[in-house]
Amino acid sequence: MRLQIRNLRKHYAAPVLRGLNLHLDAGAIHAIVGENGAGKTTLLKILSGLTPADSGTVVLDGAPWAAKNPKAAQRAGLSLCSQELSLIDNLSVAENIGLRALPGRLRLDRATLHRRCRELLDRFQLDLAPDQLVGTLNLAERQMVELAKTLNSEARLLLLDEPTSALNDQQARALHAMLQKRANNGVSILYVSHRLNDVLQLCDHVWVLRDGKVVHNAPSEQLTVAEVIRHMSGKEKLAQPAIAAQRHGSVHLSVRNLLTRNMRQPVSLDCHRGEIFGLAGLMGAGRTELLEAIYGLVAHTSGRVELLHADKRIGLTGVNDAVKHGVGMVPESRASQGIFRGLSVAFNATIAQLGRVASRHLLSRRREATAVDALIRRLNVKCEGGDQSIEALSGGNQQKVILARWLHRECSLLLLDEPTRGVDVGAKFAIHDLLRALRDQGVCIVVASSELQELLALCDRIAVMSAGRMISTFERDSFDQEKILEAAFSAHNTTQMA
Amino acid sequence: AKAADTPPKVALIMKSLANEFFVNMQRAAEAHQAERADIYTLVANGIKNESDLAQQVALVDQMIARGVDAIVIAPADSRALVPALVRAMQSGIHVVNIDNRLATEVLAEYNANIPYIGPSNRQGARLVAEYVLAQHEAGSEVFILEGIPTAANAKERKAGFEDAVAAADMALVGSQSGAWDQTQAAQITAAVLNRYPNLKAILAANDNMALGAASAVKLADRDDLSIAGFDNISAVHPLMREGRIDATVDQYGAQFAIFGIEFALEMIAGQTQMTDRTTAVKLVTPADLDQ
Amino acid sequence: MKLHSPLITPRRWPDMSRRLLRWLDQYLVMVSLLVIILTFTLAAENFLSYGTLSAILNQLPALTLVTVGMTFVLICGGIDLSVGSVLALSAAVIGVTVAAGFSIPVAALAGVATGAVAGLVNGLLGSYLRLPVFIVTLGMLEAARGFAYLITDSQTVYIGSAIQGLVQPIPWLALTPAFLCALVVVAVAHFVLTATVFGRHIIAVGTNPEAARMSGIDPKLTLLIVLCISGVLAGLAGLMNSAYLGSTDPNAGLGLELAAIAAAVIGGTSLMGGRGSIFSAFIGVLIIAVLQNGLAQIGVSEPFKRVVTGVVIVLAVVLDRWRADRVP
Amino acid sequence: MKLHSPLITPRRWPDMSRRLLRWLDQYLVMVSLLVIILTFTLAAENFLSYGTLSAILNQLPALTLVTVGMTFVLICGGIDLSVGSVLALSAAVIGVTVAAGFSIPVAALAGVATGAVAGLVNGLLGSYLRLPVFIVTLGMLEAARGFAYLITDSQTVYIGSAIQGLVQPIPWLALTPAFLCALVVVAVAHFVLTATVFGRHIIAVGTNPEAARMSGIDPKLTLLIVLCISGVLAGLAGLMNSAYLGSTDPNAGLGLELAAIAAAVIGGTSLMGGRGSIFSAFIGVLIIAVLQNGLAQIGVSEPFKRVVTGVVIVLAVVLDRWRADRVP
Ligand SMILES: Nc1ncnc2c1ncn2[C@@H]1O[C@H](COP(=O)(O)OP(=O)(O)OP(=O)(O)O)[C@@H](O)[C@H]1O
Ligand SMILES: Nc1ncnc2c1ncn2[C@@H]1O[C@H](COP(=O)(O)OP(=O)(O)OP(=O)(O)O)[C@@H](O)[C@H]1O
Ligand SMILES: [Mg+2]
Ligand SMILES: [Mg+2]
Repeated sequence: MRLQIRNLRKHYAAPVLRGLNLHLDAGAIHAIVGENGAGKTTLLKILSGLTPADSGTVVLDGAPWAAKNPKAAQRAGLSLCSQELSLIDNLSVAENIGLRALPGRLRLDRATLHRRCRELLDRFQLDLAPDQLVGTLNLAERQMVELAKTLNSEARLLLLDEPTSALNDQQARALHAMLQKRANNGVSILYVSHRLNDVLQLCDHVWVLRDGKVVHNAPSEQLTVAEVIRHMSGKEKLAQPAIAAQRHGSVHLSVRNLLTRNMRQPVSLDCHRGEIFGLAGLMGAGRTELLEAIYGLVAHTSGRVELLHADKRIGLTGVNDAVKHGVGMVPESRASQGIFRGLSVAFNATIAQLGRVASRHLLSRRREATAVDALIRRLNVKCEGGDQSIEALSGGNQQKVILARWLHRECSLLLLDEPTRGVDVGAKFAIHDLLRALRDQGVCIVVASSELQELLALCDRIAVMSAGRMISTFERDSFDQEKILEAAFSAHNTTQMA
Repeated sequence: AKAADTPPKVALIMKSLANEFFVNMQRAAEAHQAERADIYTLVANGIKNESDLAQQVALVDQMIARGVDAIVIAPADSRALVPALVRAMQSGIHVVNIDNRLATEVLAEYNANIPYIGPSNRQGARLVAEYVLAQHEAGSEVFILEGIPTAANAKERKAGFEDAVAAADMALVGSQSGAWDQTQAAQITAAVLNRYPNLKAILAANDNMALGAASAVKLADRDDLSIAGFDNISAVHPLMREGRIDATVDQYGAQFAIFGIEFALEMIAGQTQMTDRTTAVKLVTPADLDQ
Repeated sequence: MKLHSPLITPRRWPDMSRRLLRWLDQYLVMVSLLVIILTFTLAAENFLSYGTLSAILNQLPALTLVTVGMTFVLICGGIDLSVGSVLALSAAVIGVTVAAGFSIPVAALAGVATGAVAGLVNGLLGSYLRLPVFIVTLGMLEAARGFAYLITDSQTVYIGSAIQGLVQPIPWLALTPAFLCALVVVAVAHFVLTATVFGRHIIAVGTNPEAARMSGIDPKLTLLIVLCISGVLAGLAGLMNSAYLGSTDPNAGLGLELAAIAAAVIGGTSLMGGRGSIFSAFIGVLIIAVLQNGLAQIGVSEPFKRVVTGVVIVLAVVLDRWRADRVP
Repeated sequence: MKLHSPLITPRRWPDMSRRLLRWLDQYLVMVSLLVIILTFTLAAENFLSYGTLSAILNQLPALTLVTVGMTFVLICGGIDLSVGSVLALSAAVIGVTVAAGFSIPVAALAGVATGAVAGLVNGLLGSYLRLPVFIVTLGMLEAARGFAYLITDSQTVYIGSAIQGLVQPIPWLALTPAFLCALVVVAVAHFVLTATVFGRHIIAVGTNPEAARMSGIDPKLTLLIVLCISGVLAGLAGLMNSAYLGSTDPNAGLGLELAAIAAAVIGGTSLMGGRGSIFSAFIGVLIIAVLQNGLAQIGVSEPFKRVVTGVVIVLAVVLDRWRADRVP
């Protein structure tokens, strides 16, 4: 399908799209890249009928077209894989995948539904039962299901909004292979991602957005990652941070034989002050489970989690306890566990430590405003000010606000689950810098991430998990991508053989 | 076929057991039964609120299922209960109607004959209203607080009040439903007092509403007003002594059930003479309290 | 590294214990029902009798119909507080129509149509004007009751025995047409919810309306239809109620919305939307009916009845919670 | 085809009118109140009088207190259906305590404590057993009513005029102590919600309990406290009600929960939690009180009262919706 966009404009509280022009040929894969808040998601939302544009023209295969609602867009052959997943927890995997056009006139044709679902799952090498409820899946599994749902249509234009943000490299590669095949059959694809390496590998052409306009576009052979970053940020060069030498302090977090219902083996680990400790693994390896267990969100079946303060050992028993003793966590699922929808940036940033903007339980607006402004500047959050509603921010900027929440609290132990999910490269580097700065102040940081590159660049030590077990730990001087991957796969292979 | 040695079972079905009137009725019936435990056994039931007809019909069905020998019922509605009671009679149960008379035309349609024992609400209302209105000159403004408008006794009492108002040649300025409820009655009275500054008397269709009206009258500082109630519940006695409520009516509600039960026992014993009996109503004034 | 190594480790419960739990899950409500029946059988003579059965069957249809509608609405993420008043209004329409000399079928149709209109108004305000359904139906609760008083002049309207054919047992079946009709509605509704495309749409909208919209489902239309269904069923319940009483009472159905919600929740329907079962809600109706019937047969005092009802409602959800915690 | 043909006309509010709308937004509920007062002034003689004012002031306290509690609970993402019954129960306790010869202050304390206990039970079941609050408080609605009947023996209990000091106007102020108390509660509650740490916690829990938990707020404890507050206020409302009537009636407060929810929602409180204002809810109470009083003064029939009430409730939320849509 051929797509042309001319002078598209959209205004929320401030202009978001400011005369955007873009075109896409049949069978081509084009990338849209840009910093957080550049307007990528907004563009895809307009195309798929989720929100109307203010003005501008969209031409599909030569005919002007405006999407009135998602259904009309689907009928016209557009299919969106959204950034904030559109899955229904109370329906099964198969039903979710087929939801846009459930087979059967009146009676639901379960057999057809399951057959189609299994075909798709097989192609993703996804071992899920078609009748499993989506509510029981973890984030990565959900993203795969969302992708399967998007690809389960005769769409001639696929709109993919950060489809790999929760996937690891293997899964991303599997997806790319499938996309290539679709493109060869004449399907056009718009691909939004912050993973620039992937973008250059997969896509034919790259459109760089900045402040709601296309600032550069070129075939991907003519671009390098560095160039793309330069166009995205508008700055000459982003400082690739130097890797500082590690010199961590005493043990701060001590986990002994921790076990929960979903973990296969007890886990023990020590993290030091002034250390960034990474957790690597494939989807479902148990990193989220481990972090949540440390934080006290899931019940322990055995084992202890202790904080060492000076010479005191403090056993953590639950979330409240953990927060009280200076532990903070950035959850994997921003929408459901992170943000307070409909409330202001200031509310969201200060909620974990209101004591610092209040005296004796009474809030001080002035102190709140100063604190929030400082946070916005420190993290470079793109918003109109502390009073703006959080859901008006782009995904990446929402993530920064959640980080700000814990900066405001001044934690001694930070648990970060996919902290840069959906964050643009520039901001990602900024977050990395920030984490290093915190480490240098003596904060103990535990990071789980599906991007191995990120862990390699950031961490002082990496522990690898596989199928609910802690496999091995690597020191910075012995980091080895091959070995880490091997460890990540190890338990999966043995369970298969067993 | 019942064993001859088990005493007959009598079911008493009342309106809301959340209402003092019916609670006293039940209590009297239970005391009556306790003295005659060898003569009969008693199952007493009421409905959740006075207007839940379906629940009362269900109660009749349940008593049929329970296999009682007689049903003594204070029907929540004079028409809707007839079919269910006819069902009961068809399964050989004796039925006695108390408190609120079943509609004769409907009984006729089913060709049924159910004896009624109870007072004339209309007459009682007229009695108390006449006493209260006699204290005021002709042409004074009068207001009526009705019960739930669908209830038969509410309609009868309203009619009785209206009879008295007409007879005494008073000016009826309005009539609104306080739904038998204290708070609602107080709120309506407060509003009405404002609208009609010369109001002289309030006729309330039950004592709870009279209590509500009395509190609103007191807050508005209108001691000159007369208030009439109905039912003679104990909570109005202090106010009658203070002169804030002028009179009420005792219809000896506690006795209805006993009359009904005795009637039913007679029927079970084989007496077939089934005439209605009207019970007495008595005006209660402050003077009667100290006796 | 093997080529086809799964990217995700399978996590499945051992099949046996999962099945056992699933089974318990399905039948827990029924087990509770049996326990309640057993208790009353021991406590009241003649409880386990044909008479009790037919008394219960007679009072079921109205509550069943209303509960089915309520369950749909709850699963779709709404709530319908107006069912009791709509029942009264449609019963009132039936009564007035018969009194005006029309035949019973015409009157019945008019009553059901009244319910449909009330549901449609709820739906238009609640979904197309995007007002909170709770408030819209609260407004309808007041307004429909008012209209019921208005058209009947606050009188009970006598209909006559003709309409009671609906509640006369069919000789060779020992069931009444009203009850059969309620059963059919339960069966159809269960089928719609579990086995049709529209049923999936209801669950989707109730779970996450925004996500449903993204998938091309129209949440407004779905909610509108579901509120209409609830209105129609309340209208039908009005017909059943008039048939049961042989007359119509403008005070009918007071507080019915709470009974219906209680029945649905006892049957495991979530008030947050997205989860529920028509069949289990029907068992919830049975529990409430048996409870009322049994307590009346024992002849416990009104206060005590209230306390027991309250406690049973809470116990039912405790059970549901326990079940939800055990069976993932 | 022109290149710049806009497919959609731009719709943006110029700054001035936006400001006007913002202003209207804040005062819309008050404007509605004024409109209603004006209507009644034209329709009923003597409406705009000291007498009406004091009649309204006298009937306000109970509903105001209950509405404040309800608004807290709604903002925290719950609902409290038991307020009417708890009011009746605590009034009953007061009546029985006075009848047993205790002094009025002791009785008042006992009444408020009863409310607190009821709230605590709601809170423990609703938050620590994680049962749906709707159902728990529905159970409490039944159970508390039952207990109220039990302890008063279903009788209206006369308390005496001593307690009516609470509703006698303070001479130099023309306001009653009861009303002043309600005003103080409104002011304190408004302050708590808007300017304290605890208020923030309530909003956070109501918006997203999971995220609140991750931020170190205890959602269960917050909900528990809020339900207790609602219980205490319902108890206090029971005291006000007894003072108003000089006696207690175990049937008091029937349907009060719906009136309180209506008042809160008219004041812009969201039933989904997280959004609401105590002050606006108070205006909602005023609207309901003025409406009741005005309709009684005009002397319209019961059915018509119902219809008007229903329509006003729906209109209020239509207005709220309109406001939310216009003011971004
Ligand atoms: N519903 C809304 N109301 C107001 N402003 C909005 C809304 N949605 C998005 N915006 C604003 O539009 C801008 C663009 O957002 P968009 O989500 O399109 O960015 P993005 O390029 O997808 O960023 P990211 O990489 O972080 O996902 C942001 O500045 C955001 O604040
Ligand atoms: N809600 C849930 N219900 C049941 N099992 C779950 C649930 N969430 C996670 N699990 C299981 O717990 C284990 C650990 O999953 P977890 O989400 O911690 O993985 P992860 O390493 O964080 O992977 P991801 O890359 O998906 O974030 C897996 O076996 C997973 O299937
Ligand atoms: Mg985006
Ligand atoms: Mg994870």
